[in-house]
Amino acid sequence: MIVAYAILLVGIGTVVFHFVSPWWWTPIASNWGFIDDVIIITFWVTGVVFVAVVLFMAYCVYRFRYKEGQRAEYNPESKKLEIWLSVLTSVGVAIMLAPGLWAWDEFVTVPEGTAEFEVLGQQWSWMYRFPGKDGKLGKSSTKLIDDDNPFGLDPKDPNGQDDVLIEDSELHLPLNKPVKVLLRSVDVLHDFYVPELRAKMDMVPGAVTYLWFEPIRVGTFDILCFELCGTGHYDMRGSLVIEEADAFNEWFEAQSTFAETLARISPEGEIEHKIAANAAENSF
Amino acid sequence: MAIVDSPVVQDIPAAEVPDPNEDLYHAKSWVTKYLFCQDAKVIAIQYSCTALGIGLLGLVLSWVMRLQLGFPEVFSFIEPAHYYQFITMHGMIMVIYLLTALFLGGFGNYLIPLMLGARDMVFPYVNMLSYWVYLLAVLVLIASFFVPGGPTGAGWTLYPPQAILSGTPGSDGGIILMLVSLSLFIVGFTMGGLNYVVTVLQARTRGMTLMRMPLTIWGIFTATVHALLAFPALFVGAIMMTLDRLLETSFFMPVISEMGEILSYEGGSPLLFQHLFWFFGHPEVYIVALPAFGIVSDLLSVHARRHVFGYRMMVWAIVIIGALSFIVWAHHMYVSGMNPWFGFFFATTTLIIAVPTALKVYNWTLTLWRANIRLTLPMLFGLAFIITFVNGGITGLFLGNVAIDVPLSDTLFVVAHFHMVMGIAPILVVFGAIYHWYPLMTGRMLDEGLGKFHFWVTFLGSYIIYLPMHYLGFIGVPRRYFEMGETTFIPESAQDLNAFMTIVTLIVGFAQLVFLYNLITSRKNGVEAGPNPWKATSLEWQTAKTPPEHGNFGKTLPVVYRWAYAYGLPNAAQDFVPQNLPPELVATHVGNQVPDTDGES
Amino acid sequence: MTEAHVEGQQHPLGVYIKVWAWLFVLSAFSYMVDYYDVQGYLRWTLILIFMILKAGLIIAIFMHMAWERLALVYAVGVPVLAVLVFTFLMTHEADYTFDTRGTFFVESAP
Amino acid sequence: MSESTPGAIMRPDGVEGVIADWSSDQRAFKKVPWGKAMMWIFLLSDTFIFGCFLLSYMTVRMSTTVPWPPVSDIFALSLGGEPIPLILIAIMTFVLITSSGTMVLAVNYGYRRDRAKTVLYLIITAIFGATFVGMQAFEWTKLIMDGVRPWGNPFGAAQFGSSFFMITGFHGFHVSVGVLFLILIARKVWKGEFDNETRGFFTSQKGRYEIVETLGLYWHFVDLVWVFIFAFFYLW
Ligand code: HEA
Ligand code: HEA
Ligand code: CUA
Ligand SMILES: [Cu+2]
Repeated sequence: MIVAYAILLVGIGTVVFHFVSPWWWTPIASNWGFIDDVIIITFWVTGVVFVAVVLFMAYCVYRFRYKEGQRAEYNPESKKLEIWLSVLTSVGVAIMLAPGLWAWDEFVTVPEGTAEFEVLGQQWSWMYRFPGKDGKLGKSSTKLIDDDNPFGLDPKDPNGQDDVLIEDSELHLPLNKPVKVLLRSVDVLHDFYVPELRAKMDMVPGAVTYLWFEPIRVGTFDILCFELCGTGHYDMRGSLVIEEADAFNEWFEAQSTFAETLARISPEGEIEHKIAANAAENSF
Repeated sequence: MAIVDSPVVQDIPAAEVPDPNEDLYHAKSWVTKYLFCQDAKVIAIQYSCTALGIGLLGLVLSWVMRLQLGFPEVFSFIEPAHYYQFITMHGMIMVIYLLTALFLGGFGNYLIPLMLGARDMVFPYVNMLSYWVYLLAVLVLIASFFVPGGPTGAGWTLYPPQAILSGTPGSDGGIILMLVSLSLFIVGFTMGGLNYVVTVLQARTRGMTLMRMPLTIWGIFTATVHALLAFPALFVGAIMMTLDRLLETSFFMPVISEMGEILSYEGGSPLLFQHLFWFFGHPEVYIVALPAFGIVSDLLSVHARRHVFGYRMMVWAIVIIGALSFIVWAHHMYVSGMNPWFGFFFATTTLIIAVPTALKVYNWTLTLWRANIRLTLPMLFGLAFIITFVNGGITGLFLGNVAIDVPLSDTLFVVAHFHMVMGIAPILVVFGAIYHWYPLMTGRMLDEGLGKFHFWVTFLGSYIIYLPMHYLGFIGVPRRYFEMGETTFIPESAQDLNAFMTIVTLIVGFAQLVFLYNLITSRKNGVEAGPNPWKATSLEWQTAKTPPEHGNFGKTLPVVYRWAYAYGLPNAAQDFVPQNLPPELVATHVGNQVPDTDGES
Repeated sequence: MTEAHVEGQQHPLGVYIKVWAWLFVLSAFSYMVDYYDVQGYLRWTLILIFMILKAGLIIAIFMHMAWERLALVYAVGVPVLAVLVFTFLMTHEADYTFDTRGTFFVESAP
Repeated sequence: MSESTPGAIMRPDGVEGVIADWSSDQRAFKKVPWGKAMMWIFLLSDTFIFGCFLLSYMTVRMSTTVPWPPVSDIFALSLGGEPIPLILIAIMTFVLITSSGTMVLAVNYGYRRDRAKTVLYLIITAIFGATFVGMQAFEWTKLIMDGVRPWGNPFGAAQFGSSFFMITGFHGFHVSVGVLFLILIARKVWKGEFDNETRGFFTSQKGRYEIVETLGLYWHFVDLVWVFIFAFFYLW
């Protein structure tokens, strides 16, 4: 008896907790609301099954509890029932899977003409790089990294000269402009995640990964590293400021380019300052 | 229904092989009888005690971790590096050295020969070696706590490059000992695993067809096959990582600039390790789950006094889950930066696995339908398993559905998922199984009162630890964070919840000590169990003596006439019919055991 | 060759000698592929064909698989598919890595 | 090839036979002794190990942007002035195949209870095996002298050396273990331990001629793995 009530209580308690708990999504700030919707769908499908299973168990424990001399029913299997259950479960799976795959397709397919920028992770800080007027990021190599060239950019790549380098953990992005984030790491695995954006991806040394999103809300958000990357993992933070285009441009103009940093290092050195004649429309 | 219907017994075919092990090897001295013993039952107990012992260490580590999470900055002796070493060791110990060893080395060794009507494993000597190599692996693991730099803090997933670079704690000696210990574990396990598999396939008694085996054996058997095929990937990964660490080869290591210094590596692929690890890792979680599936089916059936519902479906589900779990591994890597195309493939296979699993859940509950349920301790643990497993399995569906995993991956939601489905559900089965088979192993019952206390505290306690943890995951609280520090998105109340979880953890932990006390004292003081106290049908309860002696059965091996679930047969004299009760006696026989297996008679 | 099933696996020596000879020949062929410097798809196809033939002969005759009951053959053969799936997927993974490297990185020493 | 043993039922063949065997009692692999069943399952597990080694090698080779060294030139050997590509490897391949051939003869004579010939062929197999390992050692030495190291080499991608040493090393280890067991078993056969079923010193299980076949399986497997290594590492 007590056991049946306890099971009932656990089932009901779980549902009640779900609805009254103060802990839920951090309000979203990107275009990935659809992911949240898929979660809600999943909650309904699985929640119904969970409640059904628990209630059924509670009933069985109450109704068929031990009585001396009583015999259980002998009825080893029922094909019909099992087929029905398989079909229903498969339908449940399909209802969850279809929107999930659709959302994934959106997630990995970056729309044409999306502006790119790069996030560079290293133990245990963040840096960012924007393409200059030409809209193109220069090539890089971890081997080229040194104090004067923390991004490891190729000085010979003309695309890289006007790249805007931000050696600071604060990142600014303009509102309502889709961006593709290229993720690069120089040492170990890291992961770029802003909970409000819902999009995350690991950064893998020796490769470049990506994600994309469109900021839809102004604000300042935490950037966290979400892949265990050593002792300082928990302390690898940054901040993301999403602001109106004007404010963003003001911030952006104040940053220096690769060529400028090179020039600062060797003022007398010849630096070819190539700016693409027609700036691509996908630049910042 | 033909296969399972027992009143109409098909002919028991004549013996193809006469009792192949009747000339058993008999130990000559104390050392070979109790220490270097080749009897599977003794090896089983050695395995179990070692596994529970090291599990206790894993448990203590979890308390320390929880103290840090619940009350950051209070325990100043816990430094970030320590914290990472603790979670790594906690995860690794629990998954591999406790659960894998306990289910396969412990329960497998004890139950396979007994439940199949064999006298021992097929290669007792290799079986014995298996335990000693396992012990060595455990010792090496423990040794890593004492080397300079301490044990590795790379997370139980041991991802390179970080695992072997200096930014991670324990990258000097710790990681190497970890890899060595894992390799030893694999070697030792392989020796045992070959025994379990061959015993199941080739050493069953007469009448024991595969489709009459108790589900316990099916679970352990499939898990062992899994392990034999999945551990190689980890083994290879471990070797390559050892080479990367010691010889500076570049299997997993691309060009790396660590703290401003360019290392000598070039061109390797960190993702390769992740694939190898999860090609092992996902089957591994089922290695932990399948024996639990099997055992819980038997616990539910025996104590509900009813047959398992849909036995054949249960068997096929185990086999299908087993097969599928070799092609779902990359669901742990949705956000690892792998080829994006893989997401579609792995999400689909992952969710398909839910269908056979769901059928198992349905069949467990349907076993309770119109049963005659005795709320004994094993039954309680069985019921609790179903609830926690469904809860944890369902959250697996969130994670498996690739797009949803994007925000949830590496949050506490994942931690909650796998504790519910692995850290609680199978652990509950372990407890249920111990309460169930302790009388067979020792001849005495465990104390019921202490057991009830243990059950309620453990079940309700761990449920309320992990249920709310999912919601912290939704907020976006990351896993493997030493402390959260200042954030803009985590409310104050989250920290209160963390403190609450820590306190409950300590209470649950206390209950485990009560269990340990029960385990030790009942050996002397427990109520005498007598033969077959639970009135079960399977062969392990039909031995001449309780606990069974070397050679398990009397002069002749039992002959099996039916499946292991003949409970509540309408025309039988009592509500259970042992597997080896000759058909002509079904209507008349009363008693816990079948008469003529009583050894010397 | 089924008549000789009296005690374990006994087969006339002739089969073994023939297979042995074939293994020599096939090995020689695959060596020739390299010796005559065949390149491109033809090379890979030839290597694979000779490899599969050799492996097949060893498994079937030397390891007696051809005479075993199918129960054993399947039990050993089917799980190997998992490795093949793994390998297949890893070709795509490696290609993908290679592509990102080519796109974003320069190959240059400091 | 339905076969009948006294007292056993007729067993169907083909796929039906699979079902019949798997649903029978006592044993799923009919007439397969425990040792042989164990060896097959072990080899399956070992296949996964070598499979993982080879696919790891494939992955690193395909993902590095550094060109792969010219394998066939590196393994060339000058015989009489002219460098002949891969010649040593070719010889090693032939040695291993030959040993496989002698092994199969040993198994055969074992079943015929021909003690002397069994021992003879076991020993010959062991000698070929040892020769193979010796040539492997020579190969390693040569490569090391050419400057190939696990962590790098002058010819191209570093993964060439690491994969080479790791894979051939692991294979060579298998061969060496095999040679040891060949000698051990040859000794047992010679002493007649399989004829009078002497119990093993450690295992205390009876000696039987099946053990020769079990060992044979292992040895052929080692040869089999070499077929793949030859194709994928040396020729590809
Ligand atoms: C015993 C161990 C165990 C088991 C059984 C499972 C079962 C499952 N797991 Fe879990 N998992 C782990 C242990 C386990 N897992 C561990 C240890 C990790 C983390 C490792 C780490 O990173 O450290 C992990 C992580 C993990 C991830 C990666 C998360 C991430 O890191 O981002 C994913 C993603 O797909 C996943 C999915 C699943 C799924 C779909 C199942 C399914 O098999 C579940 C199937 C069960 C059910 C579905 C419930 C029963 C069904 C019903 C009652 C019917 C209702 C269903 C429908 C209507 C369809 N798991
Ligand atoms: C089976 C596996 C298992 C088990 C049982 C547990 C049990 C527990 N685990 Fe753990 N845990 C893991 C597997 C497991 N864990 C893994 C794989 C990780 C990931 C590591 C990583 O990130 O690398 C992890 C990580 C992990 C974290 C996350 C750390 C982080 O990411 O920052 C936390 C935090 O709360 C935690 C807490 C606990 C607690 C409180 C318990 C328990 O206290 C829960 C309640 C206890 C019980 C139900 C009793 C258990 C009984 C025994 C262990 C037998 C003991 C023996 C005797 C009594 C003789 N665990
Ligand atoms: Cu960077 Cu964690
Ligand atoms: Cu998984």
